[in-house]
Amino acid sequence: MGRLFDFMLPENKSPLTADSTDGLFNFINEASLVIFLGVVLAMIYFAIRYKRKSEDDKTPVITHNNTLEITWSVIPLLLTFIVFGWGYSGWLNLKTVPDDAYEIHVTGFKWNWSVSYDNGAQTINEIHVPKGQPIKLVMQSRDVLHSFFVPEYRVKHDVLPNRYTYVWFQAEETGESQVFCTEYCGTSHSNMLAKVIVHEPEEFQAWLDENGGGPSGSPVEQGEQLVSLQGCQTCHSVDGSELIGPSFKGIWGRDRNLADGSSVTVDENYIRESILYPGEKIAEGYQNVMTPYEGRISDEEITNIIEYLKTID
Amino acid sequence: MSEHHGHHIASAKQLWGIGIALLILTVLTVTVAGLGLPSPFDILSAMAIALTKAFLVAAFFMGLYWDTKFNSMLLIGALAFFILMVSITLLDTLYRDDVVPSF
Amino acid sequence: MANHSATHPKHVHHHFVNSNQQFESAKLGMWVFLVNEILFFGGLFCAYIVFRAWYPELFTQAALELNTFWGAVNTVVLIGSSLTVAMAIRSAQNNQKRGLEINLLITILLACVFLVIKYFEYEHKLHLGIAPGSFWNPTPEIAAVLDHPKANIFFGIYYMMTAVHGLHVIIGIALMVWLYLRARKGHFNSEYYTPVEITGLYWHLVDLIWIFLFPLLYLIE
Amino acid sequence: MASASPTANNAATTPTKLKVKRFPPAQTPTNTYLTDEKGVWAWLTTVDHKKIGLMYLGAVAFFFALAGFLAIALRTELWTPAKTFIEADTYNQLFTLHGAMMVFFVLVPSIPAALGNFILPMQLGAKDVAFPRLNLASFYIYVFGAIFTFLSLANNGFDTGWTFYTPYSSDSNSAGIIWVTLGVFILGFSSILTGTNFITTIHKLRAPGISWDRLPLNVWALYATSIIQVLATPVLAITILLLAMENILDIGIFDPALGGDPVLYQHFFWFYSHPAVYIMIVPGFGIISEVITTFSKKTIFGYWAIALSSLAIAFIGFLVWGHHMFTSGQSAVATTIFSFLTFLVGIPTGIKIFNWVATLYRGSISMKTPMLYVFIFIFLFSIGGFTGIMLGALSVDIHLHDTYYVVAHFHYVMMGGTLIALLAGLHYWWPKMTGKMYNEPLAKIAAGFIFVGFNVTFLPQFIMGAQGMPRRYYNYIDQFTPFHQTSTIGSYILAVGFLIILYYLAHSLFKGKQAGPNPWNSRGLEWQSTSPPDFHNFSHTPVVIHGPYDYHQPMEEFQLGLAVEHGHGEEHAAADATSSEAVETATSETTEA
Repeated sequence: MGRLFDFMLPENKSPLTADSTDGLFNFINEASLVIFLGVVLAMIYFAIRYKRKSEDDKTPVITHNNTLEITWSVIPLLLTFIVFGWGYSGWLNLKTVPDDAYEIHVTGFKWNWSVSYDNGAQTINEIHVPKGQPIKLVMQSRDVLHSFFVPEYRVKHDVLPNRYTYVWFQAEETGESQVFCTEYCGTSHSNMLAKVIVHEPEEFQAWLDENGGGPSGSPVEQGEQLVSLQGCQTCHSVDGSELIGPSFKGIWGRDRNLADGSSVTVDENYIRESILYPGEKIAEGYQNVMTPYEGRISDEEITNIIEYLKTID
Repeated sequence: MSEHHGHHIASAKQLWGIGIALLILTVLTVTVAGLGLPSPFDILSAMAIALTKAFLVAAFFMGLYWDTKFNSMLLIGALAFFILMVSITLLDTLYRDDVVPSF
Repeated sequence: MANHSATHPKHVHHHFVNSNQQFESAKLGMWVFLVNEILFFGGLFCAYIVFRAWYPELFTQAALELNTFWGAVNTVVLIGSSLTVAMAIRSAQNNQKRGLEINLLITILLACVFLVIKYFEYEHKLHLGIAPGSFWNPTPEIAAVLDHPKANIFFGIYYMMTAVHGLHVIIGIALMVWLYLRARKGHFNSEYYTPVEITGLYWHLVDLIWIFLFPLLYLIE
Repeated sequence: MASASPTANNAATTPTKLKVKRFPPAQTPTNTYLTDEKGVWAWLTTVDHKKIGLMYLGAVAFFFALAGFLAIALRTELWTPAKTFIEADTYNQLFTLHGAMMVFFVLVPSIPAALGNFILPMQLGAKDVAFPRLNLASFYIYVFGAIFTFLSLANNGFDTGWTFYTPYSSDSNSAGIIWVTLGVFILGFSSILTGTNFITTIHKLRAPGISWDRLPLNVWALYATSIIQVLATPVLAITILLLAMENILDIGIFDPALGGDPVLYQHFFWFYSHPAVYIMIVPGFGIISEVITTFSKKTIFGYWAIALSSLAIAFIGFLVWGHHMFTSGQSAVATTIFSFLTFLVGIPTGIKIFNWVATLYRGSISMKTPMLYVFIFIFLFSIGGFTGIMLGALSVDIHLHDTYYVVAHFHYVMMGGTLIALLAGLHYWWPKMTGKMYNEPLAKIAAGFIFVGFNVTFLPQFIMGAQGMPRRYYNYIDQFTPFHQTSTIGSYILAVGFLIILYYLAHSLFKGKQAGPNPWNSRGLEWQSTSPPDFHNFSHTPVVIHGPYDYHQPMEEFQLGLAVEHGHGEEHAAADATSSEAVETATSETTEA
């Protein structure tokens, strides 16, 4: 569009949700610029024009001017009414999901976005969507508050633990868009990133069919996929590097020192307990920050994860 | 407003009268609560009695009745801001599930 | 620059021009402080109203666990103490040193009675496992009656409200004891009774808060 | 024009005749509040509002330096997208501490408790605030609050952001969060007591003749501020108490895991914290009004518009807290109403700015340092205001919420507004407080550094915020690097500016020239005393017959006082505001004589 303040905004990849916002953004900036320049130039002009000549300068007694007061109250008031109405209509549009929107479930937890589709497909930190179709994300948090933000779509909403919230958008071109978490959620808040990946509709369907049904394969393979899907690697490395939690590399069968001074052997029961009730036995040198998985993961899945962990040397 | 040493001295009779009135109102509110009035009226009656009691305490025990208007304004102002806080908060909590308003 | 002339009474601080200005200032200051107290409790009342609007059935259920009789007794006790405070101020205004002392003593006594009753109420509830927050562990009989998933929240609010109120009662008692000691030394008379007056205001507010707490917590049936 | 013996025409309001005479302040005072009582102990136990004000000023400066140092560390860490020199957890604790300290220890007490304490009673012609001992107590409560907050650092610290949102804060295992909530709880009482004190002082301790329409605008601003302090701070106190209980006892009101509601916490928190931004900025407005008239030598334009807009801001400020929660999941009804009301706050703020600029028209403008800061204030604060309109607009706020745009906005308002106003006031009243002049050229250079440094720091943040850079990020994606690096350079320039100020102010204390009682030729009552003032502020009971900005009236008529000595019982009724009419009658005769 080539407006004065377009340079401040990121690319607009979802015109249906972004256009109104961008228009208003430019309008406020332009109107503000005019008033701002008026105020600042008047101020500087007066400072030069009425510079003090001597300490005995006499100044006129101008106490007030009701016409002026009313003018500069009413004009801004009318402007703000415009801004309110415009902002309200844009926001109404952001809240009103089109009926034919495709629903995807998004769960935020420290510090990942887990995504699930209607046919059971699951991804982590990647939201695959078809081009040219409205998408509704139904969002929920597993622990603390998060906030889902895609700058290029101009959509944002907090993600809460006790209820569902949603955003919608419609990407008009293929490619990737950055997702941020914008509600502070702890150590790796700034790494709680994801991508929206926009496909051609056929391509998306193919991807969806291929990934339907969740993890598959041998127990070890399934365990590996689970560790990836649950975002375990955000905090636990598989190559031995130090992250927020202890690395998975070579833990099986070793002794581990705990924060309370005792030690424990890493076996099936310890791993199971650490997944379900991570606060029970804290490894020495680490904080108790992991979200308990009690009620969120099946016994079979735990078994598969254990099988996979055994293989990481 | 403020004359010298013109502080109002309430008579003992007055104070005892208010005290007894408060006592009666307490008995009344317990009795009314025992009646089990239907939903909005139970809370309304309880609050009406509580407000009456509060008025008696503020006006006579706390001496607002004889005091400068400004002190009464402070009390009313505080209550007004409390009501403001509650009512605006309720605008959120009561209407969470409602559809988007439109003009 | 002489700031204390003969007409400047001893109890008047140097920055006030006379006794009346000091008295009015102190009273205004206390009222402003009471505004702050009202908003302080206002936060708790707001939480109460929000949750009551969400879960009216919970409040009806949970209020059954509170003993209306002892709540009412405590209301009467506090009203009585308000009356004696008002009488204490009256005594001071009339230069009745003895009356002032006696009324303050009765007030302290009634405030203590209030706390003792409150203590037994708490004791009883804790015994049944109706405890705040993480100590929430109701006995099976209670759990059967109180089968609401958010019952802990009602009692969270109950404990916060009554405990913060109780704290104000304790502070009030401390102030009354201080007043009593000063009264015995003969500090107060019809010319100067500002501390009695403003402590009285504080005490009446504590009473006012309870006047609302009682029906809101105990009288929902 | 040395004395007059007016006759009272209204026996009901004036019991006796008022004799006034002129008290020109001495050039070099012999006995000042600084020489009256000496030694550390005398300072620590003083009930003198001037000394308490200075102690506050010292404490605020100390915390500002500390929190400013943290800001420099944070900006340095953000030089590169990944780790530069500190760990993520440290970074998170530092930005939390920076925010909490700047808000609770610096901005809230800065103007009211430091400058206000010093100036308010003088502008009212009072000897002290209404409750001097309470004033001292509130200072120590402030210190205790600060100590508790620092104790939290020794107990694992806290990393919740200064907003302490639940359930992150209530689930936190760190003991630090309990200490800091206690600290903020205690600090709140300091603020409440200061507000209570000021309201009472303004109502009851005005000198004869100071009617409500002759109240300096600084006093009006402090009055509005005090009202907010008294009404809003208790809600913070109870919120923080509930949060602490949530953390210690799990009472469940705010924690969704226990059935509570995290959005309710946000309502409670912002019920205080939004009005709190007016606690921070409104006193700044007061200073601007004082300085702009003095250095234009001209009556303020729109006295009532400015005075009442302070009260309007204070009131409307209570109705808009939900604009911090547009994305939080609050109901659509509440969101709509909050957005609408938010714009209404913009109007009185705009009125103030227009009135200030109009005051300059046909003035006699002297660009001394305080005036320079006023110009900087109007420039920066206007940007802060306009970006505030942006953030009040619903659809745009959805995009900008919790990004660097918001960070830039509130720094423009809080730092570009409050802090610049504080600097204006500090330079304006420095000669009054210390009796010394600072180095004017150096002061202008420092102002230049601050203006340039500030804009270099925060203008890029508007752009990267609009581009999508979220706040409270330790790492960031590469495309934001140039903005962050520019911002970091700006923060260093800003720091240099503050170091220059520190240098010349310290220098002036020891080597500064004597300022004289009224170096700016102001008509304000506080300037009609010696510099530094007498222990009792004035050697007499001032009598006021003109408005504080009546530059068309001769200076002599601003130096009147009761001709009789202090302390004569019945005559003191004159000090009650009620008798101001009588005084006015008295003096109109005086001027005719």
